[in-house]
Amino acid sequence: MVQAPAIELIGIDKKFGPVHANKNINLTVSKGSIHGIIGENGAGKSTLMSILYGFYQADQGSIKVGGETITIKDSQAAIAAGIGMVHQHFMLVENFTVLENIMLGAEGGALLARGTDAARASLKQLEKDYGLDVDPDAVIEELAVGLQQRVEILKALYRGADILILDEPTGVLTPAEADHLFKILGVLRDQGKTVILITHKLREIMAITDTVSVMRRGEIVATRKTAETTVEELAELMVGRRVLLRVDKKPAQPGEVLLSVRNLTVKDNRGVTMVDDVSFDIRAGEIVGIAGVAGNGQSELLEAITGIRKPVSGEILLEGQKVSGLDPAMLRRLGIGHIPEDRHHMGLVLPFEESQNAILGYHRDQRYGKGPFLDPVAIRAAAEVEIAKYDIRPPNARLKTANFSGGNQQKIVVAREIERNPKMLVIGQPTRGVDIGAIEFIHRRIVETRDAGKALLLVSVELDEIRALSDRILVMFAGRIVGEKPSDATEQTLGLMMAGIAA
Amino acid sequence: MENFDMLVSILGSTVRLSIPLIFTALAGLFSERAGIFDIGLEGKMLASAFAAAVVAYLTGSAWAGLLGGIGVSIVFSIIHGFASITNRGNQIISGVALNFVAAGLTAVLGQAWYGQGGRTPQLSGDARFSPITLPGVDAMREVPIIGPLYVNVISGNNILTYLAFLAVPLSWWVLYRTRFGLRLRAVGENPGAVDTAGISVEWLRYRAVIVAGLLCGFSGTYLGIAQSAAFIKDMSAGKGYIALAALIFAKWKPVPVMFACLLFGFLDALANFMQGKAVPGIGEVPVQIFQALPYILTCILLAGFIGAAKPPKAGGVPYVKER
Amino acid sequence: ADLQPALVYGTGGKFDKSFNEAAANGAEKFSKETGIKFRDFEPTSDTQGEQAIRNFASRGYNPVVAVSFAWTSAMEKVAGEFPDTKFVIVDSVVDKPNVRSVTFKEEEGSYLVGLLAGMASKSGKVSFVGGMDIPLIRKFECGYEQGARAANPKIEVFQNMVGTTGAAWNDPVRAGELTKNQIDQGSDVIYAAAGASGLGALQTAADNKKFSIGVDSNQNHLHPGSVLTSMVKRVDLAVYNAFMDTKNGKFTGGIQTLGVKEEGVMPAMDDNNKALITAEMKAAVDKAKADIIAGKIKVHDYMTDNACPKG
Amino acid sequence: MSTASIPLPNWITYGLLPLINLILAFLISGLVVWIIGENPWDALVLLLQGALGRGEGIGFTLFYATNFIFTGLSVAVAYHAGLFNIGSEGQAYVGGLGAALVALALDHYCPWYVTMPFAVLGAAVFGAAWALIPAWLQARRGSHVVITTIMFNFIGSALMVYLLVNVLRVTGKMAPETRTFLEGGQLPKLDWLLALFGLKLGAAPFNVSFIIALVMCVVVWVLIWRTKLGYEMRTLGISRSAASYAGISYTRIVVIAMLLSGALAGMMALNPVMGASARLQVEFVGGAGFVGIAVSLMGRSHPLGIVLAAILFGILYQGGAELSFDMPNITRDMIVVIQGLVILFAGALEFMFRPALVRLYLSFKKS
Ligand SMILES: Nc1ncnc2c1ncn2[C@@H]1O[C@H](COP(=O)(O)OP(=O)(O)OP(=O)(O)O)[C@@H](O)[C@H]1O
Ligand SMILES: Nc1ncnc2c1ncn2[C@@H]1O[C@H](COP(=O)(O)OP(=O)(O)OP(=O)(O)O)[C@@H](O)[C@H]1O
Ligand SMILES: [Mg+2]
Ligand SMILES: [Mg+2]
Repeated sequence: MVQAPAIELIGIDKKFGPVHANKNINLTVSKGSIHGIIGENGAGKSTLMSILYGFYQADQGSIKVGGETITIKDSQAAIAAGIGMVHQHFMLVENFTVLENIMLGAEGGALLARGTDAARASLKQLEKDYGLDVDPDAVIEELAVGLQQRVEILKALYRGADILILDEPTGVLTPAEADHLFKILGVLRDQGKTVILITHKLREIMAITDTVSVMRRGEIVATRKTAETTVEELAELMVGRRVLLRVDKKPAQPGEVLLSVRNLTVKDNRGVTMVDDVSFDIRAGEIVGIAGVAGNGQSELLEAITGIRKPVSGEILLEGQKVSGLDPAMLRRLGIGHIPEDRHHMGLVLPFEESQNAILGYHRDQRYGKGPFLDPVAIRAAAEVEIAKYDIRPPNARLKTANFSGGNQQKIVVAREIERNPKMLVIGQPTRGVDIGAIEFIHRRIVETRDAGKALLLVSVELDEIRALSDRILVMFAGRIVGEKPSDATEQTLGLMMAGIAA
Repeated sequence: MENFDMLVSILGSTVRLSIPLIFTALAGLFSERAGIFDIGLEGKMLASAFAAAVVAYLTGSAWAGLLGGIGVSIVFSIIHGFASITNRGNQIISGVALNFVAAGLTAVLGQAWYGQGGRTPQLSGDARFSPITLPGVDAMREVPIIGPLYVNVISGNNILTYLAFLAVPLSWWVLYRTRFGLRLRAVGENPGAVDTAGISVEWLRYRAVIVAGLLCGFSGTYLGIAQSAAFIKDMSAGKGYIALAALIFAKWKPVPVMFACLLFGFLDALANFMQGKAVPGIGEVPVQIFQALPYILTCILLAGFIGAAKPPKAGGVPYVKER
Repeated sequence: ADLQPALVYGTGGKFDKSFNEAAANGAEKFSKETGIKFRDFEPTSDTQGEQAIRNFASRGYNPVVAVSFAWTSAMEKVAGEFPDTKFVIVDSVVDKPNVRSVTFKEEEGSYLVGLLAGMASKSGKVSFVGGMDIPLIRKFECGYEQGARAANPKIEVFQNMVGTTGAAWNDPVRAGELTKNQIDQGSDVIYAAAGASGLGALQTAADNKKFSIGVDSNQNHLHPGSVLTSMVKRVDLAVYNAFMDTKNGKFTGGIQTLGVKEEGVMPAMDDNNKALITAEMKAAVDKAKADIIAGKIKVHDYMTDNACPKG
Repeated sequence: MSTASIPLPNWITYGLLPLINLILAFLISGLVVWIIGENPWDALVLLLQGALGRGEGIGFTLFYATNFIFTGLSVAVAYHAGLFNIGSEGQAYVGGLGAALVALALDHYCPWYVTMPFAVLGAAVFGAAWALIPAWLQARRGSHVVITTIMFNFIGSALMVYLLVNVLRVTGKMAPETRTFLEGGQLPKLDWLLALFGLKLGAAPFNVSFIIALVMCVVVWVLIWRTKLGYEMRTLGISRSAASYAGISYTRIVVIAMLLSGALAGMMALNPVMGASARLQVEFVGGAGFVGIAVSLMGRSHPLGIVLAAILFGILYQGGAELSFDMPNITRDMIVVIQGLVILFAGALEFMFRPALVRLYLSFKKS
């Protein structure tokens, strides 16, 4: 007899208001396999899995688990059906201990006392079975991200999950940690569990999965046996056309040192040192990339250079002049542009109309209105020029910014910052959540800016992007610059440095 | 000895004035630890004081009054929940709105039913919670130091007073030793974690605000039919806000909440006591200063000069899954 | 034309068992005797008074009686707008030809209840709880103090005010707490002149088995055995007279001051407090009354100099 | 399907939705009226007649509306910067002191039109001053402005009573209030304005402050939508992180927004103090600061909406007074109930009907 598949999704459809996140999706995952799902940002992977986990409700479609149709009206139902999920954004209570987090929702009785001992015991057991050790009494916010993820996996296993969904688990891990995770997943599969692994990293898919499904714009466009496909084919399926994984650019012509960072130390809001005694220079006409796993101080470094966060010590010099401690408005006037890492939280005010966002940060400029006043006509005219030049669609300066797609929103930010002709441009995650067409466009603009003799600092968690754009690569680990490599350094070399293993 | 008697008197007054604060602040504690800010404590207290007084008057039973007070207070809680949990409205606006509704409705109904300027009829006997004399009072009277404290501060309060002090450890126990408490604390920090653990965020938060309603019911009842013998228009007189301040001051923890409330109660008692008396070295201080003192002090406390207060992380933010 | 009298209360509500209720009683009495109906209105906030007075005047009500000093400025304005309407204000003075201002010598009545308090006190300490801290209430207090001292020169008199805003008339909790403080300090007779807040004072006194003294209306029945007496202020008489005088065409403007002599203020004696007032006390009161009328005793009016002589 | 991000046309968002919420608030108020044994329909008719039936009623309606325009603007300006100022009540109260001091100082020497600009300034400065500490606490110490402004309402009330009772009161007079201002300290009535429409103002204290209020509406509109400062306020109000990215100082904007908010609240005092009673009295604000919250929410924080909402509440206040006169069972506290319900439905429950409306709208568009 043929074994029933672990999961069968039939005709799943989901809309978030105007966004059609999942379109009539059919997917089968066989028991005891590792099934990969890849797709670009915003393709609908998380949405689909959250539906399976009962976090969202599908508008249409049905779900079979182990051959039986069940309705998953909430996560409780999913857990009961043996499904566990590790979310892209961890679902942990930060000021709780590991034990409390694991017990939450599976307390084993109205009073905590009894359940606690049982939980402790089975945690020990899981630790032994899968090599997932973590101190049960540690408080989550004091744990490293890798350990937090371990807690998430333990949470799922503690609830008796047979089917484990991991949503982009490696985004926050170093390559070495990722390899360790994959080993654990292998053990889980060998014990008969089913794993669904979401990622958009092709390397990972090839390394660990048995089968792989590709999502694009809310649809599953293909499902392949991993052994029978190639990286190139998957990439093409993902973006819908042949991809050029490199950027055309001439060698850099570095000029004078424009920006110097000297012994910079920066703390985050909790008072933890995130940037630790960092020094480097950037010359006019070059792109310096900073590689590193997310959360190793890159964000704080960018914020310090652009004046959003006050450094604790050290200094930043622009053309030899001390600029550390100045506020972002002042720095903009001195010629430091900034494409922020998160357009939704920093780069844009979503409820504003497009033209209003096109002046954000430069709104005090006299060309947008005399004295204390703003001149809407002038603002709109200026915005329309950028819209045309950057092919921002729809070409409507009065449209609410929230109603532009991710790629076009990012173009609004890029246009604003590049068109002010800064001496120095600080760029964080320039293409996160942006479709491939826009990626190419933005990359080209960045290279053009370099060729116009500007100094650029680029931070990205996408190693490919760093390697494609940078002229020099600095690797950041635990708040320190652990080394510098030329742009042709291999992924492996950089990966080891990002893990803090080699310099 | 004169001074000691004064102290005993002030302490007795402190206890009486702290009780509504303790109940109310604990109510706020449950609500806010679950992530629902509740600026409507004031209104709930007022509404339940009215309901308690009306029911006690109609039935002649203080216990029935308590039930009435709790019932109405819970209704207000549920409306607040409906606005801020189900409809994801602004919690502060909802609280402010309910304060107005309570202030207006109690006055309108009170005047329409009893025609005493929004007051309810005077209660007596079993319709009120009267002071209880604890055993051994007579024996204790002669004991120095402890005696007067026992007789005048510990004994001679009504049952709700003792319940308030019981509610403090009970709240602690519920919050830190039960499943409900674990989930409640979790939902105020990260509702997503609760949701993905298969627990309904909405229902959990509803239960939290209902507990808040329950406790406010006690405080309102205390005001209406224990501390006084009738409901009077606007009788909560800002106590809900003071309780809120105490809650912040106590960093959302049950036992410190009690001490914060006792502190504010003490200030109030001291203000009453110092009225018209000369402060050594300063002379007679205008009553207004004493009256404003709790509020001034709250601002100073809030200014964080005594250590910053960190509210529950998800507090005030509606849980929105789908945009 | 038919007589259409109107009455605007103070903000404590019609059935406040005190000041407003006294006014209502006066109007009821008139109504019962003459069969003429009257309209009344209970403002619940200070801003409402003026509109109510004007509304009555503009609808042809006459006379329009407003009790409470809170309507002074309102009365000044409206009386100017309706020179043909007769107005009466109680507890305040408005200098207009068509306005009769009725004030009471509260200090005299308070002197008498102070005398009783001084005699009833065993501890040698008596106290006073006032509502809003205004000169009028200080006037009560001052007379009370003087009376208590007349009974016992060594007596200690404490006083507290509930507050300084209109809310002070409506805060029995604080009044009760102040009373408790005073009791703790040894007071065994508490005189409350605090509107509805006073109910809290009387309640606390009763709960603690001390004497209290009510105000404005006869409040002796509230806690028989505990309420020693009440400083009755004949607001009812003022209202009744205003209606009656208008009916009989005998209305006069100007200031009327009702004291002990006019029987405008007096300590209430009835069955409820019969047991509490000894013959000796009764005699002392009667004598003091006579002396006041005769001018032999001068009770100081706080409002003349905003000061209360000590001792 | 979630509907929150599906856009609706403006006439629904700014017209129909608030209207539905308003109607609901009134329906429930009607229920309360019915519970206390009166006929809600009769009550409504009396209310409208009282507010709009005669010139004098209209005058009173506009007089109250003037208060609410100021306080509504006050709440709105803070709201645009992301601040919920519950302290307009106290700021208006203290603002009254500023206006009164100017009037007391100048009324002997100047005609009203000379006194007025100084009084406007005085009221604004005092109101702003009362918002300063909460603003500073919010900006620098992170203490929530909602709590601190509530505290400052209480403190302000204690302060004003102290001053009125002990400093400003006329000796020998009972009420804690200043002397009556002479003509030079009074704002003239706008009887000519109503006369243009053939109405008689009567005793209604509808005065020049109304015009100041309308001017302030224009000023606020320009400020919020046509100045760099307004841009910064709106940016901060929506996204604190975007503001810090743009180099907009949180402290500066919070303090400025609160000062402006306090100043507008303070100006409200001109209307009752110099326009109506010609003296500073205790508790003259009478809840207008709190009504401002409802007005601002109803009016969607836009000056035009605020004027309309203020007139609505003016009708409620004036009509309510007349109503309570004719139906003594319905006291003026009924207005507080309605006010609370309006805040509840227009504020906290503003989107209760949105999903249904979206569905209706979508199906309507399809067919
Ligand atoms: N809660 C939500 N409310 C509204 N829209 C949402 C929500 N979650 C996701 N979306 C939208 O649905 C689409 C699919 O999002 P989803 O998170 O499933 O993509 P993804 O493939 O997981 O992308 P990523 O690689 O960035 O994680 C996107 O356009 C996104 O903006
Ligand atoms: N938060 C939002 N609110 C309103 N509309 C939105 C929102 N997010 C997305 N949309 C709408 O949904 C459409 C799809 O959004 P999405 O971000 O998935 O675009 P996309 O197809 O990935 O486009 P692009 O290729 O430019 O990234 C957008 O064009 C936009 O009009
Ligand atoms: Mg995802
Ligand atoms: Mg996209």
